[in-house]
Amino acid sequence: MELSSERRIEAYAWMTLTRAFDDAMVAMWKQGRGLGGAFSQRGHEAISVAAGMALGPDDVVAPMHRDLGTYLVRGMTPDRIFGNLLGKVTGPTRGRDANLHGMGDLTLGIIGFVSHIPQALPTTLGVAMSFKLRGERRVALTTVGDGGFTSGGTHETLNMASLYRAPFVLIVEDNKYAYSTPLDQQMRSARFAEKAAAYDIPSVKVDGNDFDAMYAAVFTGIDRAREGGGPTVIEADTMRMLGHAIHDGAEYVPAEMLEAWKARDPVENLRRRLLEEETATDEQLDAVDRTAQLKIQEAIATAVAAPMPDPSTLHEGVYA
Amino acid sequence: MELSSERRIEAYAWMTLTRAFDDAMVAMWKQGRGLGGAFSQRGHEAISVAAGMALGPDDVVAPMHRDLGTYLVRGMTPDRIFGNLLGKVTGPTRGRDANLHGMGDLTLGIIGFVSHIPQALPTTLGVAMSFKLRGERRVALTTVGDGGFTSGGTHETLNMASLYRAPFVLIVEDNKYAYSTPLDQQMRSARFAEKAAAYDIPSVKVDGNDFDAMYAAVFTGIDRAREGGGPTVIEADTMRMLGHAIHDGAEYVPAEMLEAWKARDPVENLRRRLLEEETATDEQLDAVDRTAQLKIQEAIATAVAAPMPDPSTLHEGVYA
Amino acid sequence: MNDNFGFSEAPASGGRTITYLEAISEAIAEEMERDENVLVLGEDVGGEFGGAFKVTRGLAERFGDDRVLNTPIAELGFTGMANGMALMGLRPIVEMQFADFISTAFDSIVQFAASAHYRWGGKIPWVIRAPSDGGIRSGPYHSQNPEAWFVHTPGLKVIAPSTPADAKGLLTAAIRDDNPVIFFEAKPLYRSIRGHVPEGEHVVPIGKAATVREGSDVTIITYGSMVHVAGQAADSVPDVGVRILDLRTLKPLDTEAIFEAASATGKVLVMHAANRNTGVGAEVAALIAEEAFEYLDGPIVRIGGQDTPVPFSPPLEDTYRPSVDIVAEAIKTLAAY
Amino acid sequence: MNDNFGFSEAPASGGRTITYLEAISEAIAEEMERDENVLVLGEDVGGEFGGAFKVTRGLAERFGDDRVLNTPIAELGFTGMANGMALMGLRPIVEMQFADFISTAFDSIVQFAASAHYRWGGKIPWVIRAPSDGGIRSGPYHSQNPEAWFVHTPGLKVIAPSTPADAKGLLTAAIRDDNPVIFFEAKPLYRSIRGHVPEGEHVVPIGKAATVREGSDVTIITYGSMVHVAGQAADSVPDVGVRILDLRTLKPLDTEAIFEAASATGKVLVMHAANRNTGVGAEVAALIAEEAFEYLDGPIVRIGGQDTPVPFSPPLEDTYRPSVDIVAEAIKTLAAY
Ligand SMILES: Cc1ncc(C[n+]2csc(CCOP(=O)(O)OP(=O)(O)O)c2C)c(N)n1
Ligand SMILES: Cc1ncc(C[n+]2csc(CCOP(=O)(O)OP(=O)(O)O)c2C)c(N)n1
Ligand SMILES: [Mg+2]
Ligand SMILES: [Mg+2]
Repeated sequence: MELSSERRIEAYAWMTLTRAFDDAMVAMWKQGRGLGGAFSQRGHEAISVAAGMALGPDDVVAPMHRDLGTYLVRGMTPDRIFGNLLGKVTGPTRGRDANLHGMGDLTLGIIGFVSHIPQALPTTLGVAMSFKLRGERRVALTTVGDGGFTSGGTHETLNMASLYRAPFVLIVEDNKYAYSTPLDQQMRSARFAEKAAAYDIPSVKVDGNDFDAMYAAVFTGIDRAREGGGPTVIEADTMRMLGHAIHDGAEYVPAEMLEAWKARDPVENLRRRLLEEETATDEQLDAVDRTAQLKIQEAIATAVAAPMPDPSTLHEGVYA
Repeated sequence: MELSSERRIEAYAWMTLTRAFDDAMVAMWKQGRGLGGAFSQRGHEAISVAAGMALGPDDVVAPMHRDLGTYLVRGMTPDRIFGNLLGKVTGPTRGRDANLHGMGDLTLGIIGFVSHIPQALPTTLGVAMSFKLRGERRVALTTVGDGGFTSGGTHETLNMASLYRAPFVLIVEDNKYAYSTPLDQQMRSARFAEKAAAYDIPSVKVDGNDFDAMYAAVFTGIDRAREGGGPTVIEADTMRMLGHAIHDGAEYVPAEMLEAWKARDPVENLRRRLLEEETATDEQLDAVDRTAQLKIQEAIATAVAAPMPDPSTLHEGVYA
Repeated sequence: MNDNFGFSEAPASGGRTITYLEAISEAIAEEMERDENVLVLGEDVGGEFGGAFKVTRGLAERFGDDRVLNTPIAELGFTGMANGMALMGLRPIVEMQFADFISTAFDSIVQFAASAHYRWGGKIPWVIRAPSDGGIRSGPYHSQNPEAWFVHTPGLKVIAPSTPADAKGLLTAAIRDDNPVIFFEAKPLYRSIRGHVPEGEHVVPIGKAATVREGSDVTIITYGSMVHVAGQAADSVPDVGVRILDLRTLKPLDTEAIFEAASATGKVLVMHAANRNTGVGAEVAALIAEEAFEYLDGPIVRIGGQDTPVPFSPPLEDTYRPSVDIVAEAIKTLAAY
Repeated sequence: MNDNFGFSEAPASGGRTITYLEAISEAIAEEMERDENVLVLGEDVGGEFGGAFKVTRGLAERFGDDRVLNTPIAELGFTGMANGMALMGLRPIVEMQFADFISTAFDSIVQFAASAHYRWGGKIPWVIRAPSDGGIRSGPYHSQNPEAWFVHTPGLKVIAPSTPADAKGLLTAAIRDDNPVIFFEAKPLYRSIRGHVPEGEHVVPIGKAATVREGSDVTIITYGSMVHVAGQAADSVPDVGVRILDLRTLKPLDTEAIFEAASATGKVLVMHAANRNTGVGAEVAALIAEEAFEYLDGPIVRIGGQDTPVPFSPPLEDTYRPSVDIVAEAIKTLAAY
């Protein structure tokens, strides 16, 4: 389906905001102004923003550690996310969970991320099953990395999603590495879309750095799920542009590989296209960029100023 | 490759012995002369005997709970197996593990079975990897049920077996049920051989009740592994002819389904063929049957007469 | 004897008496009737089959296949699926075919369900039913008592009833609880004991232990099938006044009741069928040694499964497992201390 | 301070001193040199990268990729693979990227490896290296201390060294041991403490605790990073004679040393960073309350992680985790009892 010009400019804005957040976070952590570790998602903006925008308001998503854009599109404000990164009481986990972990907020239809791979998958399947069993026209979406795909729970989830025809969409973020481990040390062949055939699940391979293509693929999958057509697997071809986490210099990634992918930068991609098509002007998009920078600086200020949790609350919330 | 007449008559003898063991066990347990539970393998004789015979003397196998024939062919005597079933000190687990569980004997190249599905798979992969890393021309083989195929460890094992090109052979015993659960409640499609493509593993579907076909398929897989060609998946099409365990009446299995499969009995199959081809005479095969009955009766007598473990040995062997 | 695995029958104190297993089935059916969010899932639980122990038999017919869901063999996956269902307000009752297989679902329980609420407020109102315990010649893989793994894990609740009435009342409470609750059923009790269970709704609060026998000489603190073994042992030493505290809930522990029971006699025996080493009994003994030290008149004796896998053969399993004789001996020794 | 996470540096008692991490790397390299059956496997352990903590850096270059095997993200599978390798006489050293992820491999450890020898004589001579413990702002999923799950499980051995010398000596012993051994490395100690380690072969026997501080008033029984916290607490109350027993091996426990340490002062404080509830400290306290009761002059005090997940934010984690001040207070209270 065709996205309106407004929506595509909006997409550019979300991707720019995501990129601005990421750049600022990386800078802060490198300056030692962070707390604990943090994961850069640089290069994944098209995937996470497309997922966020293709989902309906009542749908539910379980983003993983590089899906920053999805959180933002779903309405989690940058100051809350920085709050989480800094262990502040204003973060969605109130200082309990680290970096993008655990940032769940069901009022925004977001499931908190669990480190243990691939926990997000069976959980999201359960969300999808609740929609199916209750006859609700809602969809649940999650993402898995190339690395997470080789984990047993992924197999169990895809098998059950297909068996039960659950309204479940899975995006495989093939960013070529699991930490330091390249694809060819993870599996013999990395044709994820084809692997979905083992589960009789329809699948498609998409350029994960092309927002329009990603949006179309995710929308198609969500639409199929909503109409009772069961699950979809989307293989998103992309690249992790920085280290696994900020402390990781990623010397193991060949320079020429990064060079090649730089030319395919998802944010630049969309900007170029919007300009070529004359959907937007340089001035417009520069303004969008400036707004993003501003929002992020404000968010950081708010988060830095926010209080740390009160030690006396340690035991709160162990039980519901 | 062609199997000699002698070897095929030997195969008939092993299948008959397996069937005789199974019949006697079922009878004993129904009469309340057993201990704990027991699993009948009726209908799986061609698979387990073919696996046992196709393996080389230095190869290693991890049979599962219905692969009685494999134990016998590898040289585990019926009296030891009955000893295990009866909790006797003469069983390979010396009364520690139940029924066919834990019946490992590395002098026979057999890995003990673990109840937890699919533990046999990664373990067998590790055995195969030890052969590869040491440059030994040996192969490791194991089996998994249709039910076990949906378990996460199966996915992890197949992915690594392919990645490392391990000398690993997996037989999928598709006997149409996992306990009471039919195939169509386990997965959308049960085309196991095709699922192997997701791991880039060569595979074949075989009539699991046809000894000659099974032997050829297993031999081919073992040969490929031995020659450095990596893993193979063999889908064996068969049927569980009795309940999941002896206490299970299996009322959930349609009578006509059992009828149809009765006509495909693996032992009868081979006997008929040996006679038609005039590879053997009725008298010869009747003699083989009588010998099997005799061996089993002797084995039971030996096992029944054997002592129970001494309680004072409880703590022996917790550590090596 | 052989039929009830050596467990004493709970006295039928008037009214109808039902088995431990019937009590569990009843609780599930009544809660499914009461709340359409309650559903059952697991291996072989559906259809006419109704599970390895037939606990869920008849439910599919009554409530439909959607609410009695057969799963593939994928404990990690279907327990994770239950996590997601629970987050959306469903109340899944997950059956582990045997408690032994709960280890296969470990991450979905200890890493996701246990901490979701603490980390971000995600409520996980499921119950895992786990048929546990041995003594019935089922070997190392169908006899385990793994409760200690989960009592050690923050965020879970753990229950282990010893009677039909508690089984029904605590399972009902567990289903209504907004937290992940692991419900350990003592499978040797399934058909071996009958007991009085009130008709209709019956709720037993989570976190409350029960004094099931009064006595002033020695206190036995235990739970599950061992409550019956403790009772038989106490019967066998009539000259010793034995007080028995049935913990019923293992997490959170009823520490008040534990300290009261300990101080009441000053002599404490803690026992369970699970491996003694770093078991729940260790926690109970350690709590008493710290909080009720002044009241102790003797060493805190612990009896539990030996530090070996659960062996299959009767002479070995009977040595592995706490017996009436061993407990009776320990009672006498403590009383004489 | 910030750099060594508040841990005191072990005195460099002459000779060369190396870090806790260097000691571990050295043990692995020397054993790989000595025995061609020893190999390393896990996520990111291979190539030039050498693991998340760089413990295996340089090994691939030196011993080849076949002996330093990178695995996919599949803890259940690659630990199961290690079981099979070990059955064939290889001695895999399996690295869990963080101890927290050991739960993903649970079945391969507690259901296969732990009981294979007991059930049928299958030897599993592997070592799992698990970087555990917190205090370094890593949050609920990179700070866990899961040792109790494995101490409760029959058939495993569990080790938790507190110094570079013990780290090298016990890891060497673990690699040579014919049983599955889980080796919990206290990652806050990796680069924060240095200590004297003998050149060349250095073996510390499994199952032996060490008295690391003499004192006659109060005994602290602990292990891992908490040995250093206990030492600092003892330093802060110079007027109390504090004896410290470093367990070093958690399974099998050195019960003799525990009873001796307890009776030496009659006042015992058991502590660890792991969750207190049903932790290893509960077993130690319970053993003392049963076997050394006559020698006790006061309650057995237990200090451990709170019954919550390990929180990320400093004010919360510092409250979750045993601190020097809390321990010092407890020492004073016990001494005054
Ligand atoms: C069960 C488990 N093992 C190990 C880890 C540690 N870990 C965190 S992220 C990661 C790599 C994930 O790679 P991939 O799935 O490709 O996602 P990416 O980081 O590339 O986006 C690993 C090994 C984990 N989180 N869970
Ligand atoms: C992890 C795990 N869950 C449950 C079980 C209980 N169980 C034992 S056999 C079985 C059915 C296995 O079916 P399949 O793999 O098809 O083998 P079959 O029995 O049909 O030969 C089940 C559910 C188990 N052994 N392991
Ligand atoms: Mg990746
Ligand atoms: Mg089957």
